[in-house]
Amino acid sequence: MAEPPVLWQDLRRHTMARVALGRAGNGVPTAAHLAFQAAHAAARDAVHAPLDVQALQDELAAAGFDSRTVHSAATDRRTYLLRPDLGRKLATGQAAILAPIPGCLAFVICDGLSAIAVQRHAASLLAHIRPLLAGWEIAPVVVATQGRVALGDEVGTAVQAKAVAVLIGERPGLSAADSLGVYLTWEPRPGRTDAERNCISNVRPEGLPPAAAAAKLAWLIGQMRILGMTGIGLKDEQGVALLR
Amino acid sequence: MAEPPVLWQDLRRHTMARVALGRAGNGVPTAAHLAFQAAHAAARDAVHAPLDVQALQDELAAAGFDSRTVHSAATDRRTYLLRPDLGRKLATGQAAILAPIPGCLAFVICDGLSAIAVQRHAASLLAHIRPLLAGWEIAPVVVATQGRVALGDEVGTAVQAKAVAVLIGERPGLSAADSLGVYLTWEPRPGRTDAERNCISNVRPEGLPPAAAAAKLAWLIGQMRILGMTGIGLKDEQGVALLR
Amino acid sequence: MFPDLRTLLARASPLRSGDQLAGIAAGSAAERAAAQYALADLPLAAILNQPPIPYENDEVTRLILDGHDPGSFAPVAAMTVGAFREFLLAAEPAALVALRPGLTPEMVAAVSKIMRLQDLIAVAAKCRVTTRFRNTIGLPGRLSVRLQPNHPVDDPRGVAASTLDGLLLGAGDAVIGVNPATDSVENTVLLLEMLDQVRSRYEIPTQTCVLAHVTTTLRCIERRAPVDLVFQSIGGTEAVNRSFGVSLALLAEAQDAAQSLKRGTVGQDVMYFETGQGSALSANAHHGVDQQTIEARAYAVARAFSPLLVNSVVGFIGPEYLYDGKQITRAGLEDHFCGKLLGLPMGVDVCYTNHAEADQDDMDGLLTLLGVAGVTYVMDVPGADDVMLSYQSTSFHDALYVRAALGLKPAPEFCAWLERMGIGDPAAGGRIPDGLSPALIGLG
Amino acid sequence: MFPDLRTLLARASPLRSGDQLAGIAAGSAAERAAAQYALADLPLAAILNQPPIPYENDEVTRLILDGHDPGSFAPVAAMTVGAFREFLLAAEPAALVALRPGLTPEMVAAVSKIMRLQDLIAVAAKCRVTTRFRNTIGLPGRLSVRLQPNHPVDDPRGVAASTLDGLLLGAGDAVIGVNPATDSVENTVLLLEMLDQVRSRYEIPTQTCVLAHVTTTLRCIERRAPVDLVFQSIGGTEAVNRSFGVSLALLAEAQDAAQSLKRGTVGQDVMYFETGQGSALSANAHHGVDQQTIEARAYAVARAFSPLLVNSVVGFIGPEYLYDGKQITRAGLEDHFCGKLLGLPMGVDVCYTNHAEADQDDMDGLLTLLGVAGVTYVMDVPGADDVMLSYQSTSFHDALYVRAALGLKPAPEFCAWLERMGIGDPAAGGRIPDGLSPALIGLG
Ligand code: B12
Ligand code: B12
Repeated sequence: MAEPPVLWQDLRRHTMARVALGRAGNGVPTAAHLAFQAAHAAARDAVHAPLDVQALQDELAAAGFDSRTVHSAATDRRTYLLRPDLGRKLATGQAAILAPIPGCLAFVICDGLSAIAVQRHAASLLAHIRPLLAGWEIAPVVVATQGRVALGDEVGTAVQAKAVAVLIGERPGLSAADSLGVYLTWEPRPGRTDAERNCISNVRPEGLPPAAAAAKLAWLIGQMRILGMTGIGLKDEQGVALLR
Repeated sequence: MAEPPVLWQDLRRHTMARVALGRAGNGVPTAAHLAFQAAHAAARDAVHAPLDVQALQDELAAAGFDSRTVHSAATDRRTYLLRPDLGRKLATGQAAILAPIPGCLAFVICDGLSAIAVQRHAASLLAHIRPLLAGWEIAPVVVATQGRVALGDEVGTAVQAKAVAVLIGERPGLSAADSLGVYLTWEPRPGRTDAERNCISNVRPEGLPPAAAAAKLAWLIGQMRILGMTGIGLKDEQGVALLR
Repeated sequence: MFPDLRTLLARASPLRSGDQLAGIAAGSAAERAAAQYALADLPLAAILNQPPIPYENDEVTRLILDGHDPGSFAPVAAMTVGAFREFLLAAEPAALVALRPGLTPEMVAAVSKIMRLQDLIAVAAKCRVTTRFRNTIGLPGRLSVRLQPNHPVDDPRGVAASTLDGLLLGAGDAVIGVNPATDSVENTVLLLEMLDQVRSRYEIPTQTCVLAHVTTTLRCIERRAPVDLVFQSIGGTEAVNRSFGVSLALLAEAQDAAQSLKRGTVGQDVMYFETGQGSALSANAHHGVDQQTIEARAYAVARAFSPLLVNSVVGFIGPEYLYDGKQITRAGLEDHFCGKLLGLPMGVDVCYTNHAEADQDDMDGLLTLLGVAGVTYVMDVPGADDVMLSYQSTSFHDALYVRAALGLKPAPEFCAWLERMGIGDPAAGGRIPDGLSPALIGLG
Repeated sequence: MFPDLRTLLARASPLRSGDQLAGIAAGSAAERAAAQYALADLPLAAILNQPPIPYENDEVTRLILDGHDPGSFAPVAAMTVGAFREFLLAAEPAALVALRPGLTPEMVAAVSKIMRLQDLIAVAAKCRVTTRFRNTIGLPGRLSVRLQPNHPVDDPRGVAASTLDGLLLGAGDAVIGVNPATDSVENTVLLLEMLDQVRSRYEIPTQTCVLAHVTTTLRCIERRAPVDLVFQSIGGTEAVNRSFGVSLALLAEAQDAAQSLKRGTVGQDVMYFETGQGSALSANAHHGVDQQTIEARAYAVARAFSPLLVNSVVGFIGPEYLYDGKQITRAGLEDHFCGKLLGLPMGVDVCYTNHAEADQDDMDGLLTLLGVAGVTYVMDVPGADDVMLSYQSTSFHDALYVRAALGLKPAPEFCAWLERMGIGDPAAGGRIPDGLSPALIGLG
């Protein structure tokens, strides 16, 4: 164990949070203020960065996943931001693209609020989880643009999946614009509430790395099959130590 | 003279201002608050009401004025509000419509910020001033849409006027949305500053009625011709009593 | 013109994106003005008699109506909403306290809709609500702060570092409360133990909390983890609470469990709730009622459990409910007003996300206005940047600013502790006072 | 990246429509952030040496540079803009007073661009500026008010009625000042006489003013009209002042003329100036400089004439310069900060027009924030509706609100007068106190 910090700024060793900024009167020093402003500008841009669907599909193919693309009923980014109801629905005709595979496990990748997150970590997470899913038939991965979490319910219904895992870009923050969220839903169908899902959050190298997230998701999927449910009835009791 | 007021609310006899509202704690009573909100909604609508050009031209014709229509370089209302520079310029090609009448007196009617004001009072003001302008050759009245005060400088240049009077809708207020302003400029040409103009403001029945405004404008026009200038060098010294 | 109370309330609401999304907002400023006129003329009694969500269908409505006290209501029973606004502006603070059990959230929401920001501020400033666990929160002249030391993987050292940073800047008297990245029981227990260790090693007169789901916290209590407060997100309808996985019965169970631990020293207010306009609509659980009225109903849920802390997360949920700084500001002051008038120890998470049209200037404005309105507490994250939840809330520095600008202090017990530890002197040259040695809390 | 100081200042400015109209605003938030970094690294001395409008071409630049005091500048001479911000946040009030003659408006504008609202508030609150004519304006714990009793045709009875309404609600200690609808000498004299009659009949320790053009006021002085204060709109360049029909020489002449009347009792500060972001651009007199920097330069004009009162008319000019409530709020706090730091008795006309995207909530917010920032005075029109200028400013009630919310009082002499007259008791049942009998001022 290193020397304990005696200087305030040593706290920075332990977290990426903006600790030990110093003070100018009661305010933050100029450098910290400017860095914050610049990060805000970058995060706002990240919200609007589009998903390169083809690149993602190529990566999925390289990892051995077949994929399909769909889009939600939200036609553009502004609509997406103001109309979550549309982001939860497939655009007309899109459900027909998806062939039913009764009882399968479906993965849906949604740009969500950060296409960057999805671009960077979605394929990696799937590549890591693949070996851990013995006994499941896996539907072709659905890549959805302008999607919300609940879009997985419509997709899951269309492919007649037993469960759906939605990989979605979380809102970009000042310190990380590439955080991925994973939402797992047993017997997906429109009308499921969030109390009936489980969530794995902050998936990214400086958070929960994709490999560890894959392990956790696999654990949840296993428990889900045993309990026959997801949501508040399914508690994550995988050892914490594994992740640290 | 009536009894002097002893009750606060009697002050209302003397002004249309929102006096004697009463108090709820330190705030305004609910009725006054709601009336204010409703007036605000109405005033905002008034800003966007369009000018009925044909109706105005008909009225001008009935008062014996020939008229021409032009529009400024601001293409729509939103552009007009954000681009005063465009509201001061004629749209391309518009200057050519106006035939020069060297040494004339030109009247320009602009919708400005209140088409309602112009619609209600502009023709009336002109009808009243007509008999008072002996000795002036009067150019056909120019009806301009999406115009600012300084548009008169371009129009005046085009018709080679000795002076231009711009009748323009003033910003709608909560208590009056039909207030007309008149701006008089000697030897108009682009680049004139506001210090080189005279202004008559609040022309409306509850303000300075069009007939009185016409008298004042005629007085200013007379003085202007004597002094050979408008602006801060030309002080309005017409008797006040006349107006009360 | 307005078929029912629900519609009238929606049309009279100041503009916000969530009501537009729900398709219930007024179509124009003129329509809104007309609705406000109609609403102002409505008797409070009519609101009591016409719950916007029927009694039979919703346990929140039943809670509201069954708990209504006609005696306390009597002084305003004959008033219209418009007269009620005038009454509130003119009333003495004591009269407002007496009124609380007689008010329903719908009455309070209704009157807020015809109030300007200054009305919301002036009336809220007259409402003080005091609560207690290990210190006293909500006294006049005080502004408390939740220290929010989140970390993307709940690393205990990272959380401890942010906690210490906050303590060194005077934060943490409302609660030291972590949002867990991982909602597992084991992880939650680990964080609870770490926070309790920090608190006890430094002998801080405050409380700690891990904001896991209530069912997770219940399991932690079973495992004898050091649970000071039970946290839960709640909403204003039975259906939205169901989508959150909670019910009134579950909350009551959790309150009992936490109180049975008897960990409070100066009081036993053990519940901590968060709310926020839009969550019911998001869960399609709004019954066509506008989001601000639903939000006020969430306060009726909260007050049934005498919470230590309640805050709206106002700008957190997203631009689909509150579009920009203006809507966030208005909603923040509405929420604070409604909560206070109903008798809650109301705080506000003065915040925004990067997909909303807002920035630090908007937050500085709202924070200052809430300070003038007497807000009970605000959040504090290091440098205003929550590295786990990915949004911007107020920072330790922001709290220093607003306390200095308005002459406000932390809770008295916490103030004394800050003095004792020698905290707050920026001239100390960046050395950490001995009493707060990081080694004590395992930071090596 | 930024070719010159002018460009750098413009790109670093927080977004506003006027700079977009001028084509000089940053094209994106990222560009703005880059400019703010560059600006923060710029030495203050570089700003002094690079006036954005050349010395040769502009008498305002000459006034600024000729009046600059290197001795007062010394403590900050070696600082960058970024370090200057930190210095301001940490400084004691006295240090800020000593600095005034060493600061140029461009330095002050530059630092404001890298400050958040809370910085603008916190620093301004440390700057007190006291001025005197018939009472003392700007003391700590005080907030003064200009009573603005405008009337669409300058009817003396109408003006008197609004004046009395305001006095009954405690307004008028900064000045009782009428904007004349008609800018004629005769009309101005008539109004001056009426206002002086009201003031002397009621023995009010305040000053009166008719806000006619300075050349008109000079003629009134020649005619021996009772002129307390000389009003004039001013701007930050020689050219915009020319478009207003004024020059530094003309203002000096007017100051001399008014001081020669010796009408002040406790002081001889006789000038009253209004300014506002956008006027220079509107007159095409901005030299490619951003509107906020030009505005700060107007304060350099003002401080040369030791004014009794200076206020920005912030939201008055229109949405082409300040688009919405957010831009108006930011600009209002910038203007107040810059004026105060340069040593002016800075007030703000907290206002908006009906073609801007703003409403009463925005004004409540700005008014409250300015109150916290220690604004010297605000405007007051009956019911917030100026029936002559057609815009909404703060009302008598608004001033009551903000004084109560923040514990602020009118100027001491005026406070004593209010007491003496028995004003301020809403329980008086709407009867006008005898001492203020309307008959005394010709209201029959
Ligand atoms: C916004 C948000 C909320 C909002 C939801 C807003 C809304 N629209 O209704 C509110 C404030 C209501 C909320 C509540 C809760 N949340 Co939440 N929330 C978030 C946040 C910040 C962003 C979500 C997002 O952007 N999703 C992506 C967008 C593109 O898709 P979306 O379809 O719009 O998002 C939906 C889901 O995110 C869902 N949702 C939100 N929270 C949670 C939590 C769980 C467990 C589930 C299954 C779903 C869910 O709500 C949205 C609408 O349906 C995340 C953190 C993050 N950085 O992602 C935490 C997060 C997902 N929430 C979390 C938690 C714990 C909760 C609560 C359980 C807290 C509590 N004790 O009550 C509650 C209840 C959730 C529920 N069952 O509904 C945790 C989950 C931890 C975990 N690994 O399980 C996260 C990761 C944050 C944290 N660490 O504290 N939340
Ligand atoms: C906005 C405004 C201003 C703004 C100008 C904003 C800008 N864009 O630059 C500011 C605050 C700078 C201003 C200053 C002054 N104003 Co002014 N202003 C107005 C106001 C409220 C609205 C104007 C408007 O909407 N016009 C219509 C729009 C559609 O056209 P526009 O082309 O955009 O408007 C131009 C003119 O209005 C011009 N302008 C503005 N004020 C004045 C004053 C005079 C005398 C002239 C000739 C032109 C002028 O500025 C605009 C841009 O060029 C009017 C009152 C009203 N309700 O109309 C008073 C008003 C016109 N102003 C008035 C006065 C007295 C002045 C000052 C002389 C005050 C002083 N003592 O310094 C100064 C100097 C004016 C000058 N010579 O430039 C008086 C005129 C009285 C009279 N009958 O002569 C009015 C009627 C208000 C009043 N009663 O006090 N003003």
